Amino acid sequence: MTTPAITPEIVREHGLSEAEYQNILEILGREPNLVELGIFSVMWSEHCSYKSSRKHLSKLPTEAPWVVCGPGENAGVVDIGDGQVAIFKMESHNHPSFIEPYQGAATGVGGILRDVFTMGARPVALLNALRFGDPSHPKTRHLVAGVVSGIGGYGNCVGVPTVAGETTFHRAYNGNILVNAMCVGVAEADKVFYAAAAGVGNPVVYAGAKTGRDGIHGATMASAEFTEDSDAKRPTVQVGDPFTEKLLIEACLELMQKDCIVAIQDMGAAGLTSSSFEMASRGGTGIELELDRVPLREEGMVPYEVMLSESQERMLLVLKVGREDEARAVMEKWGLDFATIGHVTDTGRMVIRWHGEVAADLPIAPVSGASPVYDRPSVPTPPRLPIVGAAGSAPMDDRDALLVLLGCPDLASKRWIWEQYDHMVMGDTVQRPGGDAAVVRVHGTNKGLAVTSDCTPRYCEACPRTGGMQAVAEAWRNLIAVGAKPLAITNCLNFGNPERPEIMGQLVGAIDGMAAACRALDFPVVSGNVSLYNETEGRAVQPTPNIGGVGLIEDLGRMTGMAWQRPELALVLVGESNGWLGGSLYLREVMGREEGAPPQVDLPQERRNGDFVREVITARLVEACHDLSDGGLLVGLAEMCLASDMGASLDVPREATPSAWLFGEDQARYLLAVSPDALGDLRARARGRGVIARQVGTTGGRSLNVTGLVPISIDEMRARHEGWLPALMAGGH
Amino acid sequence: MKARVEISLRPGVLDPEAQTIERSLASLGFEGVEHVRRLKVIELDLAHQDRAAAEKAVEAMCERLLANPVIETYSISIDA
Amino acid sequence: MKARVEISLRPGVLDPEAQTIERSLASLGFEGVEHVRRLKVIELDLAHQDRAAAEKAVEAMCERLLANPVIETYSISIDA
Amino acid sequence: MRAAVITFPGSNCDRDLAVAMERCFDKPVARIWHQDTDLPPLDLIGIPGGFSFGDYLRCGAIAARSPVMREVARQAARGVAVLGICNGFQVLTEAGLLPGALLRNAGLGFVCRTVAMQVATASSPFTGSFAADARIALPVAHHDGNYQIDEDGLKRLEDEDRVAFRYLENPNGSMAGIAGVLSEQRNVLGMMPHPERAIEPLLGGSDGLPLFRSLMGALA
Ligand SMILES: Nc1ncnc2c1ncn2[C@@H]1O[C@H](COP(=O)(O)OP(=O)(O)O)[C@@H](O)[C@H]1O
Ligand SMILES: [Mg+2]
Repeated sequence: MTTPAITPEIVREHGLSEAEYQNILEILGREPNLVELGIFSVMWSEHCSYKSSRKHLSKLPTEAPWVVCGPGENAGVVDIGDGQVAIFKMESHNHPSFIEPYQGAATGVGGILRDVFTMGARPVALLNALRFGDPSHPKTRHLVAGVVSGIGGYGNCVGVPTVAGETTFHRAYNGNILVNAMCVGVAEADKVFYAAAAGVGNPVVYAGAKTGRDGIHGATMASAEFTEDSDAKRPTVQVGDPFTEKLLIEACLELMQKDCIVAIQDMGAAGLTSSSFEMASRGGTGIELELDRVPLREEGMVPYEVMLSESQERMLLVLKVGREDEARAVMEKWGLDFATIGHVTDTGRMVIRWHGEVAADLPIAPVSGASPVYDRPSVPTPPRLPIVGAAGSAPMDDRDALLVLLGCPDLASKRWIWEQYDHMVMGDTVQRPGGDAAVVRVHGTNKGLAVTSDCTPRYCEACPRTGGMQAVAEAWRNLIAVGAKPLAITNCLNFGNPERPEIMGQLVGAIDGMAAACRALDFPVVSGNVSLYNETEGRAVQPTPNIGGVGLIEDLGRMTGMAWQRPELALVLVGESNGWLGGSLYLREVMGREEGAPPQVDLPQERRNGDFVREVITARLVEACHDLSDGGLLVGLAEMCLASDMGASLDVPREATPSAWLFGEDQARYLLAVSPDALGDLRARARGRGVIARQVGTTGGRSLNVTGLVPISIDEMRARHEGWLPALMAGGH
Repeated sequence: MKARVEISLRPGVLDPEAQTIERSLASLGFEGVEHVRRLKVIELDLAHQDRAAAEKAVEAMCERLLANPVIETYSISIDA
Repeated sequence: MKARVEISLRPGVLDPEAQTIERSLASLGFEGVEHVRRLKVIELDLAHQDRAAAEKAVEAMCERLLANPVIETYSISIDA
Repeated sequence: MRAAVITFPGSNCDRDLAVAMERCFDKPVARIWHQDTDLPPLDLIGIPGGFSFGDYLRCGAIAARSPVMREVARQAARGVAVLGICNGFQVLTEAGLLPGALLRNAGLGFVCRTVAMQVATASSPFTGSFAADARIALPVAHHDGNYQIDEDGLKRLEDEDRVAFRYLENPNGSMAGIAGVLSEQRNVLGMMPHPERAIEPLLGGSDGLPLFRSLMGALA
């Protein structure tokens, strides 16, 4: 093979540092050719190698008795009883979505689906965590429209319901939006598939769509900081085909019923390169590839392109010897390409041939295992002052403040988004978007999986450690609020350039906080993804460790939602209210101040209150439940009124500072609607567990009546809450 | 003045719709059909009197709305 | 041989996409734009040697699949 | 009741429909692949929602030309009941088994929500168990549900009492609020809303149940 000589310039274009290139020379004992250099560059990119984060990620707890498989495989696996497991993961598609919002978001959904069904699970739920720039930024509306229709376009077509997510806005994301997608699937515990290539001589086969020149260097792009000339990178955008993905899901699940698969892995970022290297590395084997046998879509493709293509909807499998015909028949029934492109060896090397000639010959371990690990310097984020109780004089009364908050970008209803997602397909959506966690029934059973995605970036920016803790705690709380037992989390850590010590400090702090919360709440991390270099022209996004939580409801008859059905129920506030306004939405949206330390997360209290709430929900003492987070108690109560289409009264305690009590964002709190008959039992249980639970109001009427405020009608609140996003998208802001 | 914009995918960009049409034609028994491509055409009437101005306006429309430059190219023809 | 099929909506069938394009162009400040129409174009290569036979084949494709006669009309051109 | 559900490549409500039918009919439902041409004796054929062939070219167009649809047309002519839901409705119009066409929603976007509608006729095997003019709520989930038909066609539908469901809040711009139409023989129904998603309170409603009960009464 003749390839151009490797110049320092070519090395740089591949995103490899001088030191990394020296390392490659040492590993090989010779110069790499261009194909080999391309392979190193994607395998050692931040996206594939986690070189800046790996050291810190190891601090996250990953075990619990119900965890079947933690991080390291395509997705995490947890036991949900009755011989079934839930398999889930979250992943970023930030940069592609900024460049081409529709396709970027769509292929993000496609990729995360493949991570889940590649392990033998039928995908049953999709979630998406979206962070956009300032609503008034000229690009925002276009990005929101494109991302939402891309997510819908893909998820709706494959027929997996998109049931939950998060959508917030902040100018820190003006030049770098975040699009994180999560998928949850269900499998039989004894039919989980892993991705370790084993069995010398076993065929390596390719299935799915053909390979084109899509997205070459997508992985390195995802690891590079943006500049104004990023538009030049446009041709690397991949286009998704959800129709082929749907066929691939059905074909793979059908094939998995037969006993012919040894290992299976989707071709995600860095395509055939990362899938083949990772499979061989996990199995401690080698692979020989006849690369010219890969089904190609375009003419004149060269080995470099075939190895680095990020064409979508493709899978790599290791089959048992002699089972290719059986597998081919299934793939062809579904109209998919199928080709045997190599076999497993025991050499520990990846040997790639192109029409008989060796195009690359690399040792597996150093390429995939021994990629560099950096202990990058970090400085902790300087602490901010707490703001509790009074925060100075407000420009409006609490009634208007509530209306402002209900219609502010972060709290306004996201109905405009989720109504573009088919959230009911598969016929098991028991709680639709709009509540604390969505619930999908496990098909054919009376169990449910509760799913949620959470993070409060403004807390993380103010104090990464507290913010990391809070994100985990909020996910936990949202699962508890529907009556689920929280099982485990996946996560996607979105940060700026890790080569800047203050960004590294954010990452380290957030991971520390997450680890502490996961431990205290028995809520381990089973999968995740890191997305760094989320910055434009030196301005980083807010640190955003999105948490995807999954919980189990064993009996759907013991589930709660946000809506109560009748008047005269007692509203019980669980948890301590100190009026913490630091970092609150009240402070930002009403007072115009982005300051203060975020609310403290008291993990033992969090645990105690959550366990109590789950106990009383399971004991059927609760008719509605909502956790309190953004906007505090009054916003939480207003949201419940809107969900119930019924009013309520709220009594502000004499000793409280009203604004702080109404809008403070103290953590570990829930608001419950409880029948008067059940109140005694509930109070007794609270006392027994040392939990503060006090009645603060009553349900009923057509308005929200708060001590000292003019009643606020449901209609007025609804108009504010539902009106903002449609108006924005219609161009009205 | 009448304008016509033809929008096609950039070379190399996956067109699953065209692929599916091609396969479907084959399964309906049409033989020898290859390289199915799809284009979008948008026609519109313009109040402009001046051909050059019209062309410029339509070009601006393409850049801002009608075409997605990331994956598409376009060509404009003006018919006075 | 290369064939090109242009498919347009029958007059009277309203096209929500074209209407939206027209409105969006107006709201982007493009003035005097009227009667926005959308057409679909499908191009394909044929193994046929004979022009007439090719035309007949493409016509059959349109009748059987490419166009929906309830709402669409089509025109064919063949380029040898 | 001998019922079957067809699966096209890209169908994604085929399981949902089969599950709903099995639940309501208390009988196993046969599953048919789009290339099958040899159908067992049937009383009811379900054409499910989803994105057959990715909705490429036109929604339902490619599926309408698949081998199984010739057989469906033959059976429909013989009086077998055919129920097309969402993409199934699109397939039936593309196959010429129902008049009109389904265009892109007026708002262009995909719409997934529960909408109020009215049962416009109770005289069909699909709607007999509804109270006449009953107001019901069913989920819709589509981006091409905008029913259009020429003037004469619309007049015929109305004159012959073949509008089965009508939106009370029109989510897609359909002519005359049409959500579902019957064939001339009244044994083929195409509808955009999803009755199979509304068969138990746990899923948010059971207004779809009478449709399956009607079929049970009329066909079993
Ligand atoms: N992009 C989205 N996709 C689907 N659902 C969303 C999206 N954004 C927000 N939601 C839904 O809106 C509701 C409110 O979201 P959020 O305020 O983040 O809830 P919480 O504070 O309980 O975490 C939730 O039910 C959430 O699932
Ligand atoms: Mg919540």
